[in-house]
Amino acid sequence: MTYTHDIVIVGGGGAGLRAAIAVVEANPQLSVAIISKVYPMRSHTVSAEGGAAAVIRAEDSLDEHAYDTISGGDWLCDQDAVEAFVDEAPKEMLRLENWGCPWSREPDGRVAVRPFGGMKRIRTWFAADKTGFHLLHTLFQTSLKYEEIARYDEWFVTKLLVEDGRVRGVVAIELSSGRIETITAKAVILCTGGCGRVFPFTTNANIKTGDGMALAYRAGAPLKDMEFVQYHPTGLPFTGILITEAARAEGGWLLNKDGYRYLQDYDLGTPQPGPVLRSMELGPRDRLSQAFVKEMEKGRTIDTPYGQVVHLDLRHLGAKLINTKLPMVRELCLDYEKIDPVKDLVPVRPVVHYMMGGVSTDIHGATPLDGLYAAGEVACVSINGANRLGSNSLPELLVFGARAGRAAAEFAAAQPDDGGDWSGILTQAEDERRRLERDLRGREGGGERVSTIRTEMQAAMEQGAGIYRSADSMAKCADALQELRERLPGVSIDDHTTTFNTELIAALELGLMLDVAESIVHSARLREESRGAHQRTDFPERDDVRYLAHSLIHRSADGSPRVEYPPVTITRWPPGVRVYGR
Amino acid sequence: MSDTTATSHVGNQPRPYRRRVPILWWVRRRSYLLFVAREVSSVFVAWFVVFLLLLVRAVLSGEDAYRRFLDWTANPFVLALNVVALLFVLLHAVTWFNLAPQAMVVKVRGRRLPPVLIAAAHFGAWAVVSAVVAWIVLG
Amino acid sequence: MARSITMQVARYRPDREAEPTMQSYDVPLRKDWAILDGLNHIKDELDGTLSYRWSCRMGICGSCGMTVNGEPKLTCATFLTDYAPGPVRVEPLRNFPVVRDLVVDIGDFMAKLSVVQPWIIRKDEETPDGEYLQTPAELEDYKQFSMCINCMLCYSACPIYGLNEHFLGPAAIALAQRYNLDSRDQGSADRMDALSASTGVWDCTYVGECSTACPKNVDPAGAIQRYKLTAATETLKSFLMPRGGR
Amino acid sequence: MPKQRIAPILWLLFSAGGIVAALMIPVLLALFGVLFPLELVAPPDHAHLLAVIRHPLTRLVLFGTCVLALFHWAHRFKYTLYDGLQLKGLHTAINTFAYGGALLGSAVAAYLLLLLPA
Ligand SMILES: Cc1cc2nc3c(=O)[nH]c(=O)nc-3n(C[C@H](O)[C@H](O)[C@H](O)COP(=O)(O)OP(=O)(O)OC[C@H]3O[C@@H](n4cnc5c(N)ncnc54)[C@H](O)[C@@H]3O)c2cc1C
Ligand code: SF4
Ligand code: F3S
Ligand code: FES
Repeated sequence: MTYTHDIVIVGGGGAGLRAAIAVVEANPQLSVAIISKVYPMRSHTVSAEGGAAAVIRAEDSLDEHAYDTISGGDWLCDQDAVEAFVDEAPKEMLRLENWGCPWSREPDGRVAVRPFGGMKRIRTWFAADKTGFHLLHTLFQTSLKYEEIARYDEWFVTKLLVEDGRVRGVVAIELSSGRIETITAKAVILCTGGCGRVFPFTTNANIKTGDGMALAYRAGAPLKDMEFVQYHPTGLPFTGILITEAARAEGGWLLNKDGYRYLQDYDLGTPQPGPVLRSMELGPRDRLSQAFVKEMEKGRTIDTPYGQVVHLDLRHLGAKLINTKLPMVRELCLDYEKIDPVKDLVPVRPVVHYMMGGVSTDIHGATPLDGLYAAGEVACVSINGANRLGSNSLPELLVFGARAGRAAAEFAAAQPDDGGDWSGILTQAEDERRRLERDLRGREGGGERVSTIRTEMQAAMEQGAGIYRSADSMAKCADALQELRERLPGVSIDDHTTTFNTELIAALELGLMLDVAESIVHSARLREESRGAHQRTDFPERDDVRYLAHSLIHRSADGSPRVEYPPVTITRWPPGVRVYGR
Repeated sequence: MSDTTATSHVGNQPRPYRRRVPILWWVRRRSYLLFVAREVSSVFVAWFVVFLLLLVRAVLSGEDAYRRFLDWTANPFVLALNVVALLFVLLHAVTWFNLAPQAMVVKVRGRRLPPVLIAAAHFGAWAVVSAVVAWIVLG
Repeated sequence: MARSITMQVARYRPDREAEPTMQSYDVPLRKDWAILDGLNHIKDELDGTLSYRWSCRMGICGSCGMTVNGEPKLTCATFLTDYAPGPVRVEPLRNFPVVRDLVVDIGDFMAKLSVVQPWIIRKDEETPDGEYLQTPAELEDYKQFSMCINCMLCYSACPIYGLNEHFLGPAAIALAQRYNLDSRDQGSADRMDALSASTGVWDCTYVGECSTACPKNVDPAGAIQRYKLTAATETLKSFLMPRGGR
Repeated sequence: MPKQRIAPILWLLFSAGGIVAALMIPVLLALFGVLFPLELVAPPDHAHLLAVIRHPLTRLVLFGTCVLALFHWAHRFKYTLYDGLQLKGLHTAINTFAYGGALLGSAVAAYLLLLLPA
């Protein structure tokens, strides 16, 4: 069976929901659908804790937000995109306020803001430390108001249908029934989020398997800056649960095994009792995570059953502040570590958190492939450059979700209704359906488990493409991935039930993740410099002569990757030195 | 959504399994049992109304009738019934006052009163009313 | 401490079984392991055919609700060691149709969400220039009811919902109250129809188990009771002052 | 979905009855139902009680207690049968019995407490 819409949005997280509302507001005549492999309010945006940055205070300025973002991104950001972003972020955030988001408030009733890592001014809006949760639920509940938005909840998209350089729809499986359907559209917006699950230790939810990146890559759209993987300095050991940067913004300290605030040894400023913007614990994430590795090499971290850790000290903040501003941090520590941050030190270590790279788009969310748009973490616009600043991603998904929605609406409205010849598309869809049915029916047990290959892939990525990389480590990683790719067809799917077959989904996700992993490692190998989150021991310096450029990775017809280096767009902020704590 | 083509597919309609709630669902869990006991207390509330009206009638009919009423209350069956009724009515009172703060939000100068305080106020009122009633009855 | 624990897990594959059965697995008993980690161990190492929902594994996405030893729980926030020496029984949430293994059909709940109009309703047409002002105290008025993660443990705990699937149920009513009590909202009259319909608040007999089960302290039972009080006083007012009397 | 006009009123009666029952019944039942019969406390003599009951305020309070307590019973009893025994199918009969009973009881109470000259 085939369903038809004007616009199909893949992903019901913050970006997808915002895009859907933008489409309806731009053109209520269009039929728009959200396809999501989980119910929208389960999307990973729900986990975001700390906050969302947007200039709102008189003493702040758009230029300063832009500068913090650009220097934080080690000058790899496209500055026209950043300017559009900082300009629209406050408007988007206010809209969200008008839609009912329960932002924390000042006593006089205005929205409150808090400091955040890498930001020179106090501009991060927050809803206690459940910002993403409130943002997502507000967007989802508001989207219910629009009856025009059709939803395919718990449908998994397996393929983009492309013909003559134009996207015409998707193929998706309905989880509850196992039905495989073709859903055609004049425009498709990818909002599928990031790919942290490619690594073993991540803050990312189980669903963050980089599907959209791989789908776009396979369909011929290039990925941009994939080598930039953000490690967040403070994850709980074992679970990888994030302790938000807000904990440090409120005044938390990072201590090594001697109780020493070690960041002062890494050119991040001198310790003060209270939090200082762009200094020490409020430095950018890449630098803090790198400092951890150096501390570990010096033997000054603490050994635990789940690896080396340092301590996050919140005790001096007191129960009252922790309960009002960081309630979730306390809840998570109590539940998952059985410790109370009011009295105890919190063990933390760097953890894979965010993908700066993604499907390459222009500042309207359009990819080079006609009819294909992308927004949110899956996309690379790029405003995050080589290192995203904390609290920039939530406003990003609002600003560029809305922009992609509007652009796709315009594109779709301009397309003729029948769209010409569908036979090629339907053949493609039929092939895809056969492939999936073969997977479901044909793959008898006896082979390797999905989890075996997944675990090996994750280990290879951590060893080869972690916080510090080298030509050697990455070559090994690439070999390992190649070997895993060859083993992939032999993976067994024991589950032949059509209803809610999560083993089939896991196998499909694994295939997509391998593509993403390869694009990360391939891009990283070719970038012979250190910039932001991409740190090479064999090329420790930034090289603006060769690499003030994006890596754009395409998939060639034979499946092999091909990388180009289009220049970074510089408008007003020429590359400079990143200075923190001075 | 419109169908433009129809092709066969592997998926079949899901066949969800519906479980029936057993008739005596509330014996399964302590908390449910307590809930049903609380609800059943209402029967004893009704019984008390009957009892009270019998008392009033007896008192109004004169000294003898009142005596007969008192004798009747000493009948072991009636006594046992009233003991049980008292237990249920106490259950009702305690659960009622405990739940009261959940249903009402009292604000004093913009601040919500802590629920324990509201519950305490209810229990206090209960003590006062009981004392006054006992004092009136016993003279 | 014992080194492993037996998990008895409900299985239901509609194309194979007429009704659910239990299957036992031994999983390592580790200090940090949640019930969910046990299930993941089963899926990754022992039996890939087990199906269940999960995502955030940090108690915020609301997908992993199941019945653990008879109680509705978030399995990512409930720990195996609390059930040692075992066995620990893991079943799908009660009161919902079972789709497969530990997966239940929540379509009914999703439909109910829209019924209570969970969005800001304003009578003025204009959108404001800036934010609506809202003091911390006004925020506090509805904050608790905005913490719902839609995990549906409350529906699973509520016997009244089990008996009558048309009952709007705890989380949906709490969500309506979340907006009713928001100082920015003017839509409580619009939500009245759904809330005081025959399937609305009046069906609730204040069993209170919803609030006991809720992992996020939303207190849906309180929300419902408070709404009953408001609705009843409103009705009384309209009886006493028939023509609106405003 | 029809909006319920009656339900809120019945619920108010139920709630008021709940409070009154919780405040008044335990002490009265303890005295007349348990303590006096067991002779743990000596019952008041007839003249005193008659004087108390003759007082209009007492009559009003007792009447209110009876009516509200009966409506409290009717409401809970109805739901106990609906949910506890899953008899919702019989709702007409149950409603007639519960609220009919409450009305009848109220009438008797009115007769005894308000109409009978004492
Ligand atoms: C723990 C944590 C804390 C964070 N805190 C902050 C913060 O404080 N501030 C900040 O700015 N940022 C923060 N971030 C980053 C930010 O939350 C994410 O980047 C952002 O939420 C991503 O949103 P999204 O809409 O792009 O994707 P998601 O919310 O991840 O949504 C992806 C959607 O795509 C769907 N999907 C994916 N694949 C498929 C498929 N194959 N078929 C169908 N549907 C599919 C999923 O179902 C889902 O609905 C945090 C991230 C994490 C992990
Ligand atoms: S009210 Fe509580 S139990 Fe119910 S869905 Fe919301 S969070 Fe879950
Ligand atoms: S358990 Fe059910 S009956 Fe009411 S108080 Fe909660 S909704
Ligand atoms: S997995 Fe998200 S709440 Fe448990």
